[in-house]
Amino acid sequence: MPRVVVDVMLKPEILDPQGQAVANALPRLGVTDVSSVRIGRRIEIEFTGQPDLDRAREIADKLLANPVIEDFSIRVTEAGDAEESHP
Amino acid sequence: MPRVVVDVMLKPEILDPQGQAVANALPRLGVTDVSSVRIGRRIEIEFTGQPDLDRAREIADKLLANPVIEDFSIRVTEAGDAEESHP
Amino acid sequence: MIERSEVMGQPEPALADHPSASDPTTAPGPTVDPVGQPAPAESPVPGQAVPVGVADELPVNGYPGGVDTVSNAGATPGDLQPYAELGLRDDEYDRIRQILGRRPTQSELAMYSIMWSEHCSYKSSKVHLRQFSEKAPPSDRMLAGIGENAGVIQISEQLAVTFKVESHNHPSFVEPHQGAATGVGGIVRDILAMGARPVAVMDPLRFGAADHPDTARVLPGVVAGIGTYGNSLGLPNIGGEVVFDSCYQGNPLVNALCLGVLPVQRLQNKAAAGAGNVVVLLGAKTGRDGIGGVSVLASATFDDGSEQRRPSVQVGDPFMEKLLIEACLELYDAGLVVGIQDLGGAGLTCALTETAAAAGTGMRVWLERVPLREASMQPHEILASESQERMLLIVSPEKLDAVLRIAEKWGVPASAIGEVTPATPAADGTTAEPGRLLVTWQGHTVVDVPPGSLVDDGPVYARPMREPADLILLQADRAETLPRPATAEALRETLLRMIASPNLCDKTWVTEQYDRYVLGNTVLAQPEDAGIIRIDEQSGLGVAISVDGNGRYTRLDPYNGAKLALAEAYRNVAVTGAKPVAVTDCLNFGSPEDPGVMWQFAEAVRGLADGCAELGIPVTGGNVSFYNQTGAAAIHPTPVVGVLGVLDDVAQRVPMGFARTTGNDHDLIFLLGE
Amino acid sequence: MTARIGVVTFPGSLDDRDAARAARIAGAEVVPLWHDDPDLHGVDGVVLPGGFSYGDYLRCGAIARFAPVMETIAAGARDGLPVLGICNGFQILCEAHLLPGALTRNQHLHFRNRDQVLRIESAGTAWTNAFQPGQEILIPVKNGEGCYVADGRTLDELEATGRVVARYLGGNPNGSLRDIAGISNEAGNVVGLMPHPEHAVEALTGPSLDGLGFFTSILKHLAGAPA
Ligand SMILES: Nc1ncnc2c1ncn2[C@@H]1O[C@H](COP(=O)(O)OP(=O)(O)O)[C@@H](O)[C@H]1O
Repeated sequence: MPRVVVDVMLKPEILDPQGQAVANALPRLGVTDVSSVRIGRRIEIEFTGQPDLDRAREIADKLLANPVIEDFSIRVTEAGDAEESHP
Repeated sequence: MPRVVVDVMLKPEILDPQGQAVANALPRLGVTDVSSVRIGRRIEIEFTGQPDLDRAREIADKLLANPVIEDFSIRVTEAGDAEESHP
Repeated sequence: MIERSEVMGQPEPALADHPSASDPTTAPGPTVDPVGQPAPAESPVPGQAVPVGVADELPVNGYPGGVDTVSNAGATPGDLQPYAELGLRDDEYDRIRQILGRRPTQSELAMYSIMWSEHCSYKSSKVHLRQFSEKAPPSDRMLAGIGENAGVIQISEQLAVTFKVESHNHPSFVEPHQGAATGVGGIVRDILAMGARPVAVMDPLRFGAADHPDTARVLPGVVAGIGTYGNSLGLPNIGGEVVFDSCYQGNPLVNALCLGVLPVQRLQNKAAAGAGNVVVLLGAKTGRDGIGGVSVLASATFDDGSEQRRPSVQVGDPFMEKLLIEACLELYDAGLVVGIQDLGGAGLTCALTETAAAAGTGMRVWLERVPLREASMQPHEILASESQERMLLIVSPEKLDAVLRIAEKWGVPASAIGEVTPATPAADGTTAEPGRLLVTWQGHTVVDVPPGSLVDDGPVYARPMREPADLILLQADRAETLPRPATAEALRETLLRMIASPNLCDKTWVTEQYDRYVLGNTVLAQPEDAGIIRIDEQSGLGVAISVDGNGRYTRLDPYNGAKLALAEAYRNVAVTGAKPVAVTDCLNFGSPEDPGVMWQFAEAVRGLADGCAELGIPVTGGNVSFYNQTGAAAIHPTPVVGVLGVLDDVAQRVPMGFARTTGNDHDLIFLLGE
Repeated sequence: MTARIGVVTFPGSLDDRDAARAARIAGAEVVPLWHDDPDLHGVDGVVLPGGFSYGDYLRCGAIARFAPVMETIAAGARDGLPVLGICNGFQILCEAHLLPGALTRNQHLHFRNRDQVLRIESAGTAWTNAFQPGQEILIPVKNGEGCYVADGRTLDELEATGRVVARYLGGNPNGSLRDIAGISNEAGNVVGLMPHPEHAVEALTGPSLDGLGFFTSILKHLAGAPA
């Protein structure tokens, strides 16, 4: 079933301690070629009827993202879309 | 710059209190046509050189996702790719 | 079992005269099974995937209607059942068939395997735990004791407290954060079920070596899990333990204690009394949490069959639990609850059978009325689910609306899922037999059992015991033979090494992740040896609690090790100025099938019971956790003992450490004891 | 006339009884307010207490902002109604845009509970007038998402207009920018504070009695305010 995905990320100028903690842990895994890690939220919304982008944008704007610190982007996906899935 | 995006979501059968709380709040905003909300993490990894999918998969597996309760999917994106962005 | 006959002494004679339509003896459920439908030609081989489309219409697992029914079980006595995979022994399975007079249905098999497990039935520990009651000094403070969800101790004319410690060891190793979090959630519901408002938690913990890589995974997760759950519930954490020892490497111990307060007259019980009363499920929706154990029964409920994961992990929702607490307390205060039981490890199975068995009544349950998180769940999965944040209520029909209204006020889902049915009149019409638990699923009878057979008639074992062969050697290796620091320099180095050892160094890193202030009644907390909670703001009445255990010592001498744990907790409480009045304990041991472990267990229980008798305070409740081992290597036997004491005025408490004196008088220092 | 202080209970509020106790000890009459009831029952001031409103899932305070009671409180606050948001209450005030900035995950990523020294930077608000400017006080701090952030211009403006109400001293417990522990709106009637004054009002249960000052301040403020 199609659903709306809202990605919410901290604005670039806002410090992301969680992403930093992951970035700092990488060398211990032998990973040295990562320059930055940022962690945000991915929100999947299923509608009872047709996925409603405008409605979703309104929800994102009012509730899902805090404009003081976050940006969001929004799109419709099919379950099993082009994203490469983990086996 | 291209980067790798890792989406980590709770396995479908695992309780998602966050998503549930948001879903329950929606009627307050006058939204009544949403049937389900699931909330996960979106992680953006930037590499110093070419984005390395295998490397990212390894990081996701070891560090970003908790395989006991979460699934992840992974892909390369361009900044400003097909996703509709918020102005 | 002794307890059984006591419970059955109280049938509901008045109501037994009016068997309702749903009384299983008069009307074995509506429409029952699709009679005449031939039994599947081939008996289902559980564990083997059967590709299937729509669960409710087509035969799933080869059963007509999708489920294994009572009549189907009667018609197919020869079906092979995976009882061994479910942990039941041959003789235990035979007992079940004998009790039912047929093979159990899938759902029944799941229920017996859960209720007769070590965890629920205490089959290996029962014969030893009796000493706690037998040797206990008489106490007129104890309003509820062993056998209830938690012991209740009266502390003033109006007020009582309840406390209990429980383990969540294995889940916390698999998923430290959620395992520990749901451990807190579980013990809090035990306390809530007694009618109490939970007011504090404590957490005795054991980890592997501090510098082992896996400790870096387990410890932060456990601490964050306990913190998140307890903090979100608004329960101050007032103490606990953090101990490192490599014997816990593959098997950390996560024990959680909760304290609650209730007005004496608000004491609740779990008996499903009163035929015609409604059975209400309150709280979170039921999902496939923690059904790993019974997954062998369900191979075809997922479309693509076999490889689907069955999470044995339960995820907690402390917010729902907080609402559940407030809703239950409001229900109690409004006098709307006849009986109540928390849903813990054994889910609905345990709650339905225990509440019915406690009253000697029967119960009629429509399983499709249980709100589900996943629509495709099968009856045995619903019965076995360990979904968190749920309570089972027994309410009288005329109060149902009021109950649902309060649930709605707090935003907690509530559904009437069944009703209490009368005890069964005996053939001669005089005495009554306990009622039966009858569960249907979309018109099919999937369970028809005597509830007591799951709760009280489980197997009881006097397992073989043998002193571990290495004990003599361990005991011979005495501390006196160790070299002692002879020079000032050596003494200094010893001291520094001790201070730096993980077991002695500061635990602030852990304890500052816990809220100690919430509720505003915390008089003492970490790093004090005992926590103190003010119970009555007017009079200053309060309680002190300490939890202690010493696995190394208990390994060397289980009898005295248990006594030592008790004595330490007792002293810690006494030195605050409180009078110790009650004990709870969590007995963490290896496999009971190992005679050496069983010996340790028996000795520790004997020691604790003797110690309690000598000190004159009763064990009011607790928990046994067996199978704490990695391969053949058991953890150190680790009885963790909690002692609760009462202070008439918490303002008089004596804190640890020297008080700063304002005058010019100097304090004198005395050493008491030998 | 005794001042009537409303304490809001959201589902998931935890320190509501503590806030009520503190207000009572200071001499106020306490009026419980319920998230779902927009009526403020004629209170003279409101405390939004600590806790995890609606579970604080998504972002702390994000859902509470939409509670019916918040609409009335927001309208009142714009008209001068004194409002103190403690911890979760502070988060709610930011989410509701009654205060600028936001509270984010502690930089060390842990929940942290400790006794914290603060310096009162502004004694000009409805909730801090009983303190001396520059006074150092000790009250508990406990949060997982107490790191105050705002853009540089907002921070400069807060400082320039005396709207930084309190700062952390002797170690910043969560990474807040410029060590900010509390701020106020322009009029000084709305104050958000991350640490917990309501846990420092009794010698027996708190590290000091310093928290009482916030509650005596509001009484003083109301006594002086024209009826
Ligand atoms: N080590 C023990 N000491 C005392 N009582 C115990 C101990 N272990 C279990 N009990 C008691 O046995 C009863 C059953 O225990 P348990 O199954 O843990 O209760 P629950 O049904 O609340 O999960 C409880 O009353 C408990 O207090």
